[in-house]
Amino acid sequence: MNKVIESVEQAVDGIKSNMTLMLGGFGLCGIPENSIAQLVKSGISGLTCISNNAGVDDFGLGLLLHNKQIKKMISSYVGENDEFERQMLSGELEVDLIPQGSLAERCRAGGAGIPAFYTPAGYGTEVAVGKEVREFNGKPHILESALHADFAIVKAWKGDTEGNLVYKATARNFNPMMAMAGKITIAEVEHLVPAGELDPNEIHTPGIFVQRIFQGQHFEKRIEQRTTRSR
Amino acid sequence: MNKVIESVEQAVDGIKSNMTLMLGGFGLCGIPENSIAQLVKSGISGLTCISNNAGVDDFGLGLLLHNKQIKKMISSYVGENDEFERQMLSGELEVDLIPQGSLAERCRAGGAGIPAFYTPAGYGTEVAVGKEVREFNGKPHILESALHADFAIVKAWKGDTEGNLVYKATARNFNPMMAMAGKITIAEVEHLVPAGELDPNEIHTPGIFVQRIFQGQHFEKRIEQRTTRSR
Amino acid sequence: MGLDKNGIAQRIAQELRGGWYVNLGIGIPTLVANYIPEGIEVEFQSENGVLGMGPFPFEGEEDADLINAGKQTITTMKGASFFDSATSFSMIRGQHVQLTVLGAMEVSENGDIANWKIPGKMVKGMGGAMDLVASADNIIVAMMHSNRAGVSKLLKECSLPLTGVACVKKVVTDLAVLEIKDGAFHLLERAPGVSVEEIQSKTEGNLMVSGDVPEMNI
Amino acid sequence: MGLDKNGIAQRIAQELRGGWYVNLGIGIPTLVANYIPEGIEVEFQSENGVLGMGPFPFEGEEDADLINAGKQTITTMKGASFFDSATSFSMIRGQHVQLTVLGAMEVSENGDIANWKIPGKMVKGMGGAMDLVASADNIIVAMMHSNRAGVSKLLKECSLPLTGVACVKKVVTDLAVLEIKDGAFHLLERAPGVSVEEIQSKTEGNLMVSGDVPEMNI
Repeated sequence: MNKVIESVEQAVDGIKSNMTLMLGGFGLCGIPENSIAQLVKSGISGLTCISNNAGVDDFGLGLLLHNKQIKKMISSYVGENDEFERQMLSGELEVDLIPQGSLAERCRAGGAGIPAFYTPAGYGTEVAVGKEVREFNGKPHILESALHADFAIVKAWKGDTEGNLVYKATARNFNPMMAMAGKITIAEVEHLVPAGELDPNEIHTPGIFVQRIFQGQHFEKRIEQRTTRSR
Repeated sequence: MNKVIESVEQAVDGIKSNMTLMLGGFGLCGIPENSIAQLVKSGISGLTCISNNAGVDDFGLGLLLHNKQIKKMISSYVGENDEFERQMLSGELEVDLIPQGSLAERCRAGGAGIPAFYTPAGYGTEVAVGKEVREFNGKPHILESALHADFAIVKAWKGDTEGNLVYKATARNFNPMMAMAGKITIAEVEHLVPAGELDPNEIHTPGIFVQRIFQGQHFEKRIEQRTTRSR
Repeated sequence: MGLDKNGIAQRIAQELRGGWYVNLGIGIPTLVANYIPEGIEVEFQSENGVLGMGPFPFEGEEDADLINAGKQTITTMKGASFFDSATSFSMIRGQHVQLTVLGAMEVSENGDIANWKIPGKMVKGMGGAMDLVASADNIIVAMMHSNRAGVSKLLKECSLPLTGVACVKKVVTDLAVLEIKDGAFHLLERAPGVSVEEIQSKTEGNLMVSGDVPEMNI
Repeated sequence: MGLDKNGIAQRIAQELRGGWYVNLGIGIPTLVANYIPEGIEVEFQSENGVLGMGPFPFEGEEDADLINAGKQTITTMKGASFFDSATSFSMIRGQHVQLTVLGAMEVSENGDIANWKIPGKMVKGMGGAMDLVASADNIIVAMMHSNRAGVSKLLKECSLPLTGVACVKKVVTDLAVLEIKDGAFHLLERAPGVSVEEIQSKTEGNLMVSGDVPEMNI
């Protein structure tokens, strides 16, 4: 089943104002750069974005924030972005902060048809407010629900025409779970290859979870904290 | 961290009568042949075995059944085993049948620190008896709990000295989730390789989930239904 | 008269749409793969962990590590992928599979299905059937209209232990294609040469017939 | 007097045992990796999806696709593996990680910890901290005994929004090693040259001192 689309314009076709999006990546690592740039161009607004982080001021989701296209962020950590801080403190931006493991599991649950699950994370904190608490094996847990998105946008290293994806190193992060949880999942890849070229044993995201795939262009792959040692 | 042990005797060391074991495999595909053979030799009994199937009369878990070493089976499908039928109908063997997807997810939950989750599978059937029912998005779901095991025994294609595992084709099946859910996880592999030989990107089960790994011998890899087409 | 098993499979194959991921159960459903309409591309999922199943292997090329949910040796198509059982049922439970075809012992007029257990006889287990029927939006049951004793399998209520509740949307039997809605079997098509009266007489559950019922195009 | 950050890290490193998988938080905890005792083999997990983290890369060898949870470029050791965030937190929640070391703004005598939010100021988010503290059996907090204003961070009750409840077992500060049990900080060791009286005066929570308290061996 050929899922290949020819352009980033086609990739984001159908994404409208006030929709909920999931965007893969951890920090700036493994983010769908091409699609984000296109969303900035599109001018749509009122977006709810589910993403572990919110980019930096001039890259990643920071670009959409700067343009005031985001109404609400659902994230676990947003500490690298001044514009984010400003919009949040001024009340322009709604923010839902979720423990990172719960965020990952809630995306997976959304894709896996699990409407809710119990986790110990956040018990006794403000994250637990309004949530059911139940003890299992003498330990309190809270009930967390599945997350879904109108569109999930992920970035992979390699992908084939059937939508099968392989990620590289820690650029995998949230991408596989989000790919599962989008009503429509868009994958931008560094290397688009013919079906049959990827070893079926080594595929991280089976093509069934992907509706559109395209060859990304000019990946900047910016490094947030360049740490090195001397030789 | 070197997890390599030298023999199948050492592999099953500490497995005692009346313990709960998880055993990977689907049918006879991807089952830990060496470890099962050693358990048969060991003579321990009263085992609770969590395994999708129960082997056939003269191979796989069927060998342990034949020897009356199993007190209880927790499985999704056990239709390939006459001795199983006899023991179940005579009441010698306790059987807990679980929908296959719930079985997989309950093993994963056990390994992932999720004590319970909701699933639609089994609602309105005898599987739901005694279980909490709750509606999500207008659809009834039942609450299923995590499964754990004293020992999980899995079989992989390749493994390294750190316990990292790679499975082949559909021999993967239940092995990765069970590897997560054992207090002690034993992996028998067809090819034991030095650390660093497996691509970190292609590892299916990270070594953190595996406590013991050994080079299996003489894998029979029996085929249950040999279906072919003519040339 | 009526269709044989291959005829049932052939009729069900007409329901396939291009781009669908499909899970075929054991028995008649497996035969559906032999009748994919020309120009339609579908991909088969097997719940033991493979997407993109191909035909059986040539003799001598069987791989013990590559089987389907019926434990049969198989091959894969280009673009196939392997995954673990939890991921496989994430596909199923998460409704990423567009069509599930499975057999049944009984179906009721409200869409209940029984296909895994006969009390007092051998219980083989439900395998993945309960997950499939509870999750799929689009379930077609493939079965004979009556059992070997001549008793209807399309009932007011199932007598056997249920596999799932109110989940079957369509039934294709040797005699008819029926849609289940509003607590009734709606007769959509007749097998070639089979009369509405015969179908009526062999359907215990509430059968709705409206207007002329066309013959299957098969 | 007391230890500097490296001293705290060095003392915590003495807690490591061979064969452990360890998650180090940002700040002082990161420094622990520099003081692994000889003959002890441990493996570092980073919650963004890597097991077997190595040192920073040589200049020019940075890989944008290979970072730790602090977004720093890293390398991997032989035998490393990569995985997705759900699997990563399966390791953490499922207690497959034997030791978690993290910083804190406040710790209470019953083991509560606050380290993610100061009301009215910037809220950066909890990241993986809530999952880590709620799940780990073995949590060591690395922090200064008092904040910059000289106020104790070892309290009867945390004043800041909590990250987790009754979860911290051990605290290593610039002044002391303390075990938390039965609703009190039990003084195990003093930093070189630091008196029990000084520790007492800088600990707001219930401090238990029994017998002679040895100096850290550092």
